[in-house]
Amino acid sequence: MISFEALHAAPPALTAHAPMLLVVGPLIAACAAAFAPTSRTSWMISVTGSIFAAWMALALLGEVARHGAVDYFMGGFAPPLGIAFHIDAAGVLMALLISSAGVMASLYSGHALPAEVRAEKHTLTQAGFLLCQAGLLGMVSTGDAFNAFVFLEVSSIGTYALIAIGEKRDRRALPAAFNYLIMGTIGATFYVVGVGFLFAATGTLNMADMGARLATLGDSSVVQAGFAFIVVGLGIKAAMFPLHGWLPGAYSYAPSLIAIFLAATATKASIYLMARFVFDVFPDGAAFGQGFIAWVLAPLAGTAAIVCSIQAVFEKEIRRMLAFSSVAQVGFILLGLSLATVAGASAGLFYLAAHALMKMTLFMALGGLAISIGARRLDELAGVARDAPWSAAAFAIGAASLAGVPLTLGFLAKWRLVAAALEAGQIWIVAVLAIASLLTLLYIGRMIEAIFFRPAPAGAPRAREAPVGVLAPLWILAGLSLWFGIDASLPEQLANAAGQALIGGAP
Amino acid sequence: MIAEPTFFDVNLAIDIVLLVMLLVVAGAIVRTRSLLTAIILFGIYSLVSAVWLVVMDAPDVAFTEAVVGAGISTIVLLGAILLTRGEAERGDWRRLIAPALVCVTVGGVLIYAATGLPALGDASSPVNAYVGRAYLEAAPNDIGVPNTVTAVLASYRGFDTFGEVVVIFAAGVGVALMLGFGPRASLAPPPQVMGDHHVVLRVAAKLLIPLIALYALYVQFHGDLGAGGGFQAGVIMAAAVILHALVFGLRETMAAVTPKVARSVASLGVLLYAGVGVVCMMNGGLFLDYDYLFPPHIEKEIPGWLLGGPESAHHWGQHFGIMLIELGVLLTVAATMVTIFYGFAGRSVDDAQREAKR
Amino acid sequence: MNAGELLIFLALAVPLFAAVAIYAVGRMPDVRETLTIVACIALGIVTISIFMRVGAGDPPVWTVARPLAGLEIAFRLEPLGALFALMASLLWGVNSLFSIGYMRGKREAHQTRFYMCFALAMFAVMGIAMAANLFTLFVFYEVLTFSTYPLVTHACDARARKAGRVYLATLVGASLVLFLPGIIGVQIAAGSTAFMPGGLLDGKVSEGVGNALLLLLVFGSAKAALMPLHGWLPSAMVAPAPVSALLHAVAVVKAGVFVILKVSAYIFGPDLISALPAATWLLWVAAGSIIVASLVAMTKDDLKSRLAWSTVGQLAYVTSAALLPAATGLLAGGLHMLVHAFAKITLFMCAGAIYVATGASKVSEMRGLGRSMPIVFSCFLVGALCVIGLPPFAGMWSKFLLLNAAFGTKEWVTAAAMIVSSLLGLIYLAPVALMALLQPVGDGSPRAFIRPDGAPGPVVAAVMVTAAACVVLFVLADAVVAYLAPMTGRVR
Amino acid sequence: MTFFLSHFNYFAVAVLMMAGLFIVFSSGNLIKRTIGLAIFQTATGLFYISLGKVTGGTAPIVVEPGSAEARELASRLDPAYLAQHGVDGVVYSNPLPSVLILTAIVVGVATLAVGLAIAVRIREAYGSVEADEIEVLSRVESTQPGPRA
Amino acid sequence: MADVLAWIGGGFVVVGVALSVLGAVGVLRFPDVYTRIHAASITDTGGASLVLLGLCLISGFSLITLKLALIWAFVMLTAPVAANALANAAFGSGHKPRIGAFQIVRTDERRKTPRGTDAT
Repeated sequence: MISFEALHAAPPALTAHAPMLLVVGPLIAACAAAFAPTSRTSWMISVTGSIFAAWMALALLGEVARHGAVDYFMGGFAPPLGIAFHIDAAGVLMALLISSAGVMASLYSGHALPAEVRAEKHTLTQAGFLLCQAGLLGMVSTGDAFNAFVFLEVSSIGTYALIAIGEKRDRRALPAAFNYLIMGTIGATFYVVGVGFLFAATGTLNMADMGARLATLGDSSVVQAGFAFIVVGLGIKAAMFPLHGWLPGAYSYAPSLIAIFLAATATKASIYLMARFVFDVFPDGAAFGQGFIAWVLAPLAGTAAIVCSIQAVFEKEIRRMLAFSSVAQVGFILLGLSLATVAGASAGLFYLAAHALMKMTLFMALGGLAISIGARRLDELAGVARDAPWSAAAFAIGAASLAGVPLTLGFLAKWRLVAAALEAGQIWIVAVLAIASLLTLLYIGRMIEAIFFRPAPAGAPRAREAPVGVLAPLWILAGLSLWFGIDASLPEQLANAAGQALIGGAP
Repeated sequence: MIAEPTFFDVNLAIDIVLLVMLLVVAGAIVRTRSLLTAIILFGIYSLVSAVWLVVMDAPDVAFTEAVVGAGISTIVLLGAILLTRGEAERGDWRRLIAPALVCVTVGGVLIYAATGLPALGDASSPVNAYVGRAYLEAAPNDIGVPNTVTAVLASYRGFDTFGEVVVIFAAGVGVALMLGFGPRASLAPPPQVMGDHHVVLRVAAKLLIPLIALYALYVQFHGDLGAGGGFQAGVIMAAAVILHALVFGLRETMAAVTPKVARSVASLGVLLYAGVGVVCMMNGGLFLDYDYLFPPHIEKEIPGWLLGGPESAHHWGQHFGIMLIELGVLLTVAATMVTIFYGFAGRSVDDAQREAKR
Repeated sequence: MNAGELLIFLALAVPLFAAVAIYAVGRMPDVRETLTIVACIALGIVTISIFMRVGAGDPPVWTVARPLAGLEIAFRLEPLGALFALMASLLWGVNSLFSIGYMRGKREAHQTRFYMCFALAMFAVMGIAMAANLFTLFVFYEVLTFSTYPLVTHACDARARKAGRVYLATLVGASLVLFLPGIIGVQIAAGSTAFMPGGLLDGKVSEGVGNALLLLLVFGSAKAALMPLHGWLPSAMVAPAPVSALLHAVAVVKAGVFVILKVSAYIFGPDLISALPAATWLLWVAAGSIIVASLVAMTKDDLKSRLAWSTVGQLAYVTSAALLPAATGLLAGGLHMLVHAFAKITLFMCAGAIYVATGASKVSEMRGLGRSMPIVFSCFLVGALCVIGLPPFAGMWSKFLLLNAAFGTKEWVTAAAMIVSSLLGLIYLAPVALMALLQPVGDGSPRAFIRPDGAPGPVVAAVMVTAAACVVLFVLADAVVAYLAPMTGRVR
Repeated sequence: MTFFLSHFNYFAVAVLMMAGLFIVFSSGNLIKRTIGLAIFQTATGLFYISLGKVTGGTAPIVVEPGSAEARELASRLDPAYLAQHGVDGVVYSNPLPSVLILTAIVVGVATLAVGLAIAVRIREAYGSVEADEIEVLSRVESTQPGPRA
Repeated sequence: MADVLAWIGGGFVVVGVALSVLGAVGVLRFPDVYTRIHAASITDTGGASLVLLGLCLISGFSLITLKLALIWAFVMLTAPVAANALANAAFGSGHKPRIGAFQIVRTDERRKTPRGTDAT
């Protein structure tokens, strides 16, 4: 066991403000990046900003381990009057995840961006990237329902344009981005309406306060509607099964920098926010809540896991494959959460972290491979392993992890999910997981076979091995999935604490 | 519950009439197929809702709605259809079934919920009895700003506003990324042949632009006494620039306010806002806690007659803080709106063709 | 790190290091193959000393890591494992000898990948042999699957890729859908997955759960090719002969039955097994697949696939041995695993030798070839008789013990199936050699060598070694059984 | 009837939201979709503001207690109501919804701008802003390889 | 006295509103751009001025009067200019008046306002 209590990552003066700096740091960096004279400087700024955020997240990790949860009152006004940041173990997990993903992506972008985005747009791209990151960090760390909406929009509006600039490589990025904008905005607005109903019922916006007052209210039509709107709204942002239409396009055509970052974090933040509402804000044992989890959330998640895996199997374009698999994996995560037990929640969060890691590896490796030959379809990647062995190997590791091959993190994640489901006595979930994993194996198999065991077609463009600047973060990620596959005590500990915080205590 | 009859009738009547107008306009937008009509109707929609907001005792929101909905949104929309040239096609009715179903479901849930909501104007509903009332009671002592909305906006929930500014900034970044680069059209000044026709416009514009800017500043600084504030002021300021561009041509305007400058000012505004927060932090307060804006020894130096007498001494921090962040809002909003306008006005359809070929 | 841990570490590190080194020196074939041989010898030494220690009664133990709370990657040797490790490492040596001759003789492509994956496969096998709990075992079991996949698709043509797909789909599918839930079930039922003499689950589970777990685990280890999960084995025969020889006579399939033996001996334990009805059902399935496999084998003209089908049958022997409600069954199973390994690898290598020398792969083409390659075919005969179970070959003892156990526990179905299939074996294996040796060349001239000097030297040498082993084991059988005795969990 | 009148705002808001959503989903024209989106968001604003209205209240701009204006405002209401809900003798409407909706409006215009910008680029890349035409044109894309770096 | 003024002011307001309504009717009924512009600008100037004047009388003399005066000044400044610009644009893009039989005198053919200006 690692003891996080002893972790003092930052000087106390900073640690005291870490919850705020976590978010404001990247924001300031974003402005600076927009100022920046050259693309190089903007890149350095973005790396610095991300690293700063990660640093603050580490500092928070220690704080939370010591005090259970950290509250930070913006402007010195205690809730319900003021806006409070509330970060518990789960929040720290998410913050760490997002910020470290940001670090990796920004490191990677140094070499990948020039290939994908016009030079004069680099500074603004980095700025948008930092904004998106800050927004997500704000979402997971705020304790105020409406403030969460603001940050949701910060991240989204940053994202829309960033997806759209993928047009340089594939003009389908534009409609994809527009579609995402429409769906995302509807989702966000639904969320606001839902919050409005809860606001009407409780008169407060602070999530903890809301929870407390709702518990006394019992359920009324207003509360139920609020629940429905919030879940649907966040469900859209989280690509919950029937509402995932926007995701494949958005992930497939965005510049790889963005694809990497989104795939690792975007849906996760919304999932986490939704989980907080379902488990923390809404009164425990409220009939509609339980019914929803048992009869809507879990079945939909199961369907997602299977149907979208099948879509991935029959998909021709490799990035769309990965995108569909992302939707399926969201299903996995939600299945874990829908168990509504501590074990289930921690398994779900564990899987969430693991999935972020492996999807980043895959998209990053793919970025390295595909950019140099401009491949879109799977068969265009035939035999690239010969020309770019390192990227291909990293891809293989990520894929293995996704398929749940032992000695990788993915395997342990699946193990925990199945174990949690068996403990909760939900055999059908085990079955779903097994079948979905099998399908996962199918499309992973297709990719690996194409990349490693097919001869490159004659006259096909030769891939170039990715530069060190890309390989370094790529192999850090791949190495992590291997290392955690041997000894996962670190993520496990985080996930357990997070699950405890999510199910066990009030927000 | 119906509180107080005589009042109830009059205002409710106006309220309902305006809402019915809104419904009619919305219906017209649904039905119309010409985008231009739709946009004009949308402008009307915003204006009517602005009036409605005044009736609902939300002058700040009304102001914003008028400035944004009827102002900026309309300009942007017009710019957009100018560049896209589209009439919405008439869809086959079968393709309307699914959307209709979705909407009916949503509406059903909404109405179901609405039946559980407190009556309009219920003073003892949770919303009005709990936090909202607490603001009204606490604000005069905490903040010392007459306009409670500004107090809440800039101080209690100042962080929300910070986020709002960032959103605007993000929008600026987004539009710049989309339209800010690549082929630039020049919204040329009207040719000299027609000078005789346009002289009126020019003169009027020369007259108006300074007034508009002045008015923007008034709105800015009047913000904590009455309706108004950085956001409205920013949009008005931007309107001045836009008017200049429309009358004297984009090239001249861009020479005066270059896109790069606009973008920099936008981020400068955000930095100013964040900076205020950080200064408070440095002085030992929490982020955006304006009471710590000045260290005590400086606060001593501030002459008493500022901000109405020494008895309100502890409000200086709040006053200056709000002033500064509103300034930040002004800068960001104005600069971003200009950037957005540049983005749309800066392109033209022939570029579109050229790019389409590319 | 004490001596035991060091031994285990070496047993894993040698093949792993070999794999890396082989990849590194891939450009220079001679260095590469010398490396392989050196690694084989080194591994042989290590496994032998492990074997000794186990025999001497202080089995090496090493706990490597705890991925999750309650899960350990740990190793502990016990007789069966030690035996398996020894057998695998020795056969790896022999087989490498053979492959060098074969691959050079056939001028195959991708040789570096071939040797590397071979080494990796051995790494996995070592892990399986030494695993201290189901979790570790599963980990290496999967590693084995994935490291052998490139060997199956060695040819890289459409047919090979198809075979590879079937291979992966069946093995990984079974292990994900059946094996993994089974293991997790054990974990939840018993709180651990460690192998315990006398059975981990003994007295811990209700009959229903016991049945479920047994079915999951036995069918889950699809490498044992128990019908209906046997499809991958014949189709994987597209791989070159050395691959078939090692993987489908030694590493993969034996790993499968080894898992079943371990599960039966250490997870359920003889008592629980004899208490569970599922064991009986499985016995019937095994009996069925014994018969069916033999019948199918008779119809095959292609030598390698005939051997493959006979393998399916022989594996079912071991499976039923593991499930017989008698402790002696386990011993018989262990012995048969060993013996069949030597016999079957002989047969496969002979097939390879014939193919590389004459290009003949069909039984019908081999009539009279014995005249030109007597050694190879007599070795083939030895292997065949050993598999069939005639004295003076080791196969006799294992079958004797098996039948003994079957009769002793009144499992008439199993007993009958074994007898019948032995007779069938007499019909479909022996004649191959006999026709080649005794009959005159059929219509047409004797088939010319496609290589001037017949089968390459290393190939023949390898064949002779294993054939000899079949005879030697006839003598050592009792010693082996005595060595395995502790795994029954009782003093004998 | 009284119930209907006193809840009319909410019903109207519901209908407005439906109208907005309907435009978004039914129209194939991207520009019109953004308009629908804007209507939808504005309707949300109306909803919040309706929540914050207080009968007999005035805009939440604090008037000097005891000033002529304050007395004038107070004179309109009956004392009991005033005493119960007033702050320093004046009844104000709720400032909080106004604040929230100010933010929401800003977010709305931001979305609108970005959305339209993307729509313009779509027109430039595809030569159309009709969803189904874009759909058709996109199919071509998936069959051909992308540009190389 | 005050309520007398109030009554008069009310009267002004009513007249102004009526004027505006007439203007609206005109916009709907008149045949071509120019006449419609004419109707509309009547509404802007005449109607608005009357309403403002009425409001001044009602509210009595105070700061509000000044504000109303300012508003009136702005209306006077903007409305005619807007109408003029509109007419220019219409004329420039070649709309012919329907009423009155007179020719448009085209000084030259190159005269076209760029499409950027007339819509925004």
